[in-house]
Amino acid sequence: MPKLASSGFVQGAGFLAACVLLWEVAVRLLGVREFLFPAPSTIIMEILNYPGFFARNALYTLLVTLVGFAIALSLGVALAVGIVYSRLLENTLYSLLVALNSIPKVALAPLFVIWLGTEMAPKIAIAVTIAIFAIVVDTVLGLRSVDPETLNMARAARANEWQILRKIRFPSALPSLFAGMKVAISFALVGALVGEFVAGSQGLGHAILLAQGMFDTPRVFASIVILGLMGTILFYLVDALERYMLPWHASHRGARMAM
Amino acid sequence: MPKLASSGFVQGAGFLAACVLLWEVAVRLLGVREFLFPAPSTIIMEILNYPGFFARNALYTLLVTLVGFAIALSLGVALAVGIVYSRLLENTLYSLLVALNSIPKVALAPLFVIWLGTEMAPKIAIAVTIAIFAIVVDTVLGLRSVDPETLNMARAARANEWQILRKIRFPSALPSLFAGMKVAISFALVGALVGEFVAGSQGLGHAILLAQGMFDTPRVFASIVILGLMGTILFYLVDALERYMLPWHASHRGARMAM
Amino acid sequence: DDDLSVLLDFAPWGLHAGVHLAAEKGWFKEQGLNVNVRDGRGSVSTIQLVGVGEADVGMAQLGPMATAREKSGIPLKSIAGWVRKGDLAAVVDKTAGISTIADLKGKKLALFAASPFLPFLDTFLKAGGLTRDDVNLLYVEPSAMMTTYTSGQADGVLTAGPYGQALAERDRPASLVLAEQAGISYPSYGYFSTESVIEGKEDILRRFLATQTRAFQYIYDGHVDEAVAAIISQRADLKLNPEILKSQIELYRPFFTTPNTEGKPFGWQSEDDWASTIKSMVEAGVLGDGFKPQDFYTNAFIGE
Amino acid sequence: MQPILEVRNVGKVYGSAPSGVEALRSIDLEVRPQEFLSIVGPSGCGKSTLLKCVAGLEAITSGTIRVRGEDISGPPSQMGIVFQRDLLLDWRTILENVLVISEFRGTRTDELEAKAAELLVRFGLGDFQRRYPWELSGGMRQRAAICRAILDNPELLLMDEPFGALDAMTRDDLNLELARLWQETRKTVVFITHGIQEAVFLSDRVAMMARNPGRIVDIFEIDLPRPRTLKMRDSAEFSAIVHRIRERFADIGAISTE
Amino acid sequence: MQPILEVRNVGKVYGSAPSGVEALRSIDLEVRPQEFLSIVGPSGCGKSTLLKCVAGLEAITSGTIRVRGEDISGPPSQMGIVFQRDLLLDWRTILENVLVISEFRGTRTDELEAKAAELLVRFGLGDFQRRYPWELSGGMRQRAAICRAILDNPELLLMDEPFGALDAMTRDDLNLELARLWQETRKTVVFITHGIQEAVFLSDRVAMMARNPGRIVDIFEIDLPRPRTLKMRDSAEFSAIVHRIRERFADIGAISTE
Ligand SMILES: Nc1ncnc2c1ncn2[C@@H]1O[C@H](COP(=O)(O)OP(=O)(O)OP(=O)(O)O)[C@@H](O)[C@H]1O
Ligand SMILES: Nc1ncnc2c1ncn2[C@@H]1O[C@H](COP(=O)(O)OP(=O)(O)OP(=O)(O)O)[C@@H](O)[C@H]1O
Ligand SMILES: [Mg+2]
Ligand SMILES: [Mg+2]
Repeated sequence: MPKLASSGFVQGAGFLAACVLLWEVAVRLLGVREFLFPAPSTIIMEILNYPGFFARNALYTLLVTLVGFAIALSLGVALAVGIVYSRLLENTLYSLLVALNSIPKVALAPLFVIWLGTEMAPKIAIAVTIAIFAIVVDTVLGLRSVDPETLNMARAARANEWQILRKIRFPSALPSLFAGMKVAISFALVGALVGEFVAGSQGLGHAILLAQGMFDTPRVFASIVILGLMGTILFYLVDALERYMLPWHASHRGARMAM
Repeated sequence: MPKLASSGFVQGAGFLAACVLLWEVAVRLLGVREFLFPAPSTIIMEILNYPGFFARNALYTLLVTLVGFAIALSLGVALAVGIVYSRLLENTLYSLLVALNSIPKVALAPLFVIWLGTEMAPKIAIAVTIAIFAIVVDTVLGLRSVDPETLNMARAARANEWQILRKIRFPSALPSLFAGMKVAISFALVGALVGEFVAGSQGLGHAILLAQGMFDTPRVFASIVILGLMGTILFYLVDALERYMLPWHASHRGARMAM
Repeated sequence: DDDLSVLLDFAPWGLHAGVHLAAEKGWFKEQGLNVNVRDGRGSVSTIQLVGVGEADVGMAQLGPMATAREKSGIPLKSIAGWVRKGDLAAVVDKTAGISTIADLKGKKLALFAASPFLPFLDTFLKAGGLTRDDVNLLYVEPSAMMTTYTSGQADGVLTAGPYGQALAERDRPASLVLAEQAGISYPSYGYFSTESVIEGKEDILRRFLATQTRAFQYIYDGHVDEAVAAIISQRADLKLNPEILKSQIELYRPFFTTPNTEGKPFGWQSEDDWASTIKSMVEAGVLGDGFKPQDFYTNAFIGE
Repeated sequence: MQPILEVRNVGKVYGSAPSGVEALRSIDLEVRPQEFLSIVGPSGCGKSTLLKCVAGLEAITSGTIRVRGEDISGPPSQMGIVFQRDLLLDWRTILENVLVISEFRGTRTDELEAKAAELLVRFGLGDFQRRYPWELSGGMRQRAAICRAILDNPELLLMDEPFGALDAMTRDDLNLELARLWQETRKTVVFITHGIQEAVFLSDRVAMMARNPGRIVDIFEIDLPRPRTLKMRDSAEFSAIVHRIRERFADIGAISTE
Repeated sequence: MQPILEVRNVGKVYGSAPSGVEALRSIDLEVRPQEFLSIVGPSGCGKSTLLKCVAGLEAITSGTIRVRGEDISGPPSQMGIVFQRDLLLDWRTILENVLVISEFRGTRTDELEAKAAELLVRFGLGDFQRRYPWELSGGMRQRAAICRAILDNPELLLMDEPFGALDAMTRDDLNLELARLWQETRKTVVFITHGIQEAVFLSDRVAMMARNPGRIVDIFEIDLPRPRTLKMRDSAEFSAIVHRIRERFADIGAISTE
């Protein structure tokens, strides 16, 4: 199954266009109340009318997302390594992480505000706590799935654990880590948004709240659409990075092979 | 590294106990105000005083979580299969899923109520939408990571795609799928909770909202602690299922081998 | 029996006493009504849901309802105004010696981004000779608002005054600097419906509101405790705090009448009040030009 | 007699210029029904590639391949294949691994299970039916892979160095087993090996490949009588053929040519 | 002279009773410095297991293993090992794969890279240095694995059927290469093979193992002169030794004993 990137893009764009059209028609024909669910044309007009406003807030949310993602990535990989090497960490920190991940961050809003204020810190913290989980779980799987004989090969050469980690476990965990990253980048965005709901005066989350207070549904949906676009773009950036970095992996070899 | 399950349990429990103790001492010594962050003893008393209340709400949330998880699992695996086999689905549904995952469900609250009412449906829907993402991403990775030569072996026997899927791709994707399930079960719980924030009158999420409205911090934290416990238990149930079902996988072989 | 669905603004609190007491006392039955009361998830969501017909009657702040009427084009109309005096206020420490808007200079004030207070903020501050730069605004989640105040992170909270005051009482007693000081007239909690419901269920609404006027009259005639008990009994098992409920009801007492509604039954709204509300709202930019008071309310269901 | 397998002027290039590898160039080969054909050639000359092309698993760059008179489009029916790597499935026991192909074909029955168990015993894996692949030695895994390929009695059997990981004795045993199987069932076999003795012992013809690019340089007819016995290997006739092939092999050169 | 490697009464059971497999029983073996020792034995007799135990990669169940007079606890230093599977790293090119061990040892230099490239040329992989493992044929992968093991000039070299996937010619070439290497550098080599000829050609001694349980049944001294040439293989003396070993092998039986 030869897959052409360009045809993929055309398909994706076509599908998107079809969805938007369907939505527009549905809103107009079925008389869905704009007040709850505005037509795409309304939303697009809203964005075109206030490009600066949306750009500014989207950039802020993007910044929080990226910083949160970067922290989640580094911290998550470090944690995963710790968990794979230490039964103690697995029994303690891992379980704690699992428990923390089950707690809705919004319920802890007061604590976040009190401990971290209302600037960027609480938002980044929430983005990190939401994004880190997938990274840890997937990286742990990846680090553990190394072929035992390959480990033997390295051990026979008296590679120390650090070398084994860097040169064997880590590269072979990369496909798994990337799967974790794809989930995490998406959740980092959600986390940034939840963070903006919890506190702060910038970003798309704040814009949504303000607009909700004013019953400005077009603006709410414009923000939501921008969020969806941002999430998609971030996801496919990670995907592209994966294709670029892991040409050797079975899931990408097809692209380089005749069949 | 021989790992004994029982010693692991002891370590985990010990760590938990240590955390709780530290928390209690910190609250008492530092005079943290109870309305912000109550001591564990307060929280435990709260749970012991209203066991029926917490049990009922926890059960409700658990039910939503499990139903949401089950739907996310079946739908997610089906979607992943579609994505792996069809470039069209990959370019359309996958991207749509990515976009949907980036949207804060809370911002769509009124739509959920109108489309799905205030009973269990909207909560299950939110749990599904949050949980499905990790399942899809990890299953896609797993299905794609099959050794190309092994696929050739099956193709040479004129196995049809359905057989290849069932007997080759799916079993070899299981480790990855389980990683996705671990992330998903945790997020299904969060999703159930977010659903309860959006609408309805049962569950721990509802209990948290009410308690916040009444400034009843012990109850908020009691609910949070129960959530954390539920999340941990659900996670380790999936983990146990994995160990039981995948004894052949490199990450579990250690348990059955001398070294 | 005639069915009527009522969607409240939020999780149970003091002002829900009206419906719960009526239910408890069997007054709905007396009127041949079968009233289904549901809790809501904030004024905004309640207004939207009533607007699209998810419930017949909503309870919410009437100011935002007016905004929603313009934005949605759905003819929402208030059918009873309970808290007729504006309750927007800065909730501040009782002991901090803050009594005027000017005293807020340099203070840290928490508020919710979707709060109806926000559009009035400039007008409010200006009345004390201040601008936004003179205060430190903390936008936080509603659940974190009062905690930021009680924990000392913020010096005050911009919210529905008595509501916040009641919550703060136990940990950091508060007093109010009312937005009214700045000439802002912004009606608070009341019942509303769409015009189509108002026409279609006129008789049912009349009977329903009769129970409500009676309920609030009864409550403020010295039966606050009974009202609290009714809320708790109707929402059994939620471990509602009777003290907070009680102080919410009591703190709202003075807000049930304005000079223009003096002597009128509870729920009755004055044209003059609405006229100045419209003026305030237009100034704040939350309402366009060309609205008349009658667009937003009707006293048709409240006996003189 | 119509050949069961015809390879006409087949070329195969992996990847694309300039970094592409020309693995096969103008290969011509016919395999008659019930024939046992071996392919020998230096490492990397394209033996496995040719086998995969014939099996319909690799697209060819030029030429045609026909099986039973028809251009192939994908793996032909009634074909069994042993790959160079054992490719056992980690999550199945050895017995279940052997049976997997019959599951694909929908021919799995209790009878076949019994036959599989018996086959495993014949291949010295009787005690290991319920073990997982990683509990077996390299040679045992390879034997299991052979069992998997022949269980269903395919008409056309393609084998890529099936005995590579086996000691001489086991190999002899399996050579005999394979010769007997062939004698009994008269399958068509295409057999890749690096053992010239083995090739001569088993085959009707031996095709020799050279590399850079991969091509067939010679085909030797082996006129030894059938059925063959291990003792025949000591005969002068046998040695002469082996010697001739070795000479030719030395001509085309192994590593040093590169 | 003190043996570089002493194996005393070593036993190894995989898993635990009742389903455990006794892979080795009371193995006794001494390898002298600079000796070339081959191990032959039927498939599944425990050759790989023994090698892994000696390499410190598998825990032994009983007995002791000493390298240079010291009980081993983990892989000894100055050891190179070629596994039965090639175990190349998918994400590294062939050249980078060959160099990975020097990275572990911290000995990677530009010089060593040049040496690695040269080694690859000698093993017929000159054109494939920048390719990934999956672009190579089975034999080529195995050769790359051999290059990886010997690049760093280990004092003790353990090889598990390194030439299993190679054709006779390439194998001969590499046999010569290995003999020359050994002659030059005088490494100690423990060499598992299923080629008896090969074992005789290369070794000072040949140990023969039998299975169920895995044990050493005989050790043959090979008194042929050094350096050895391919021609020697045609000598009567050589044939006699090979024949003797084959006989013995037939005694212990291959598959049929099971
Ligand atoms: N997937 C692939 N991608 C690119 N090149 C390949 C691929 N598979 C094989 N090759 C190249 O094709 C040539 C022939 O390989 P093939 O595996 O057919 O050799 P072979 O004769 O089977 O060798 P061996 O006896 O060592 O197994 C080699 O040069 C190899 O590098
Ligand atoms: N990881 C393992 N777990 C359980 N049993 C094993 C394991 N590895 C090997 N064995 C068993 O130990 C015995 C010896 O295996 P080993 O791999 O040492 O054989 P070998 O002599 O190298 O055979 P071959 O020549 O086929 O490679 C076999 O019966 C095998 O099933
Ligand atoms: Mg090959
Ligand atoms: Mg072996």
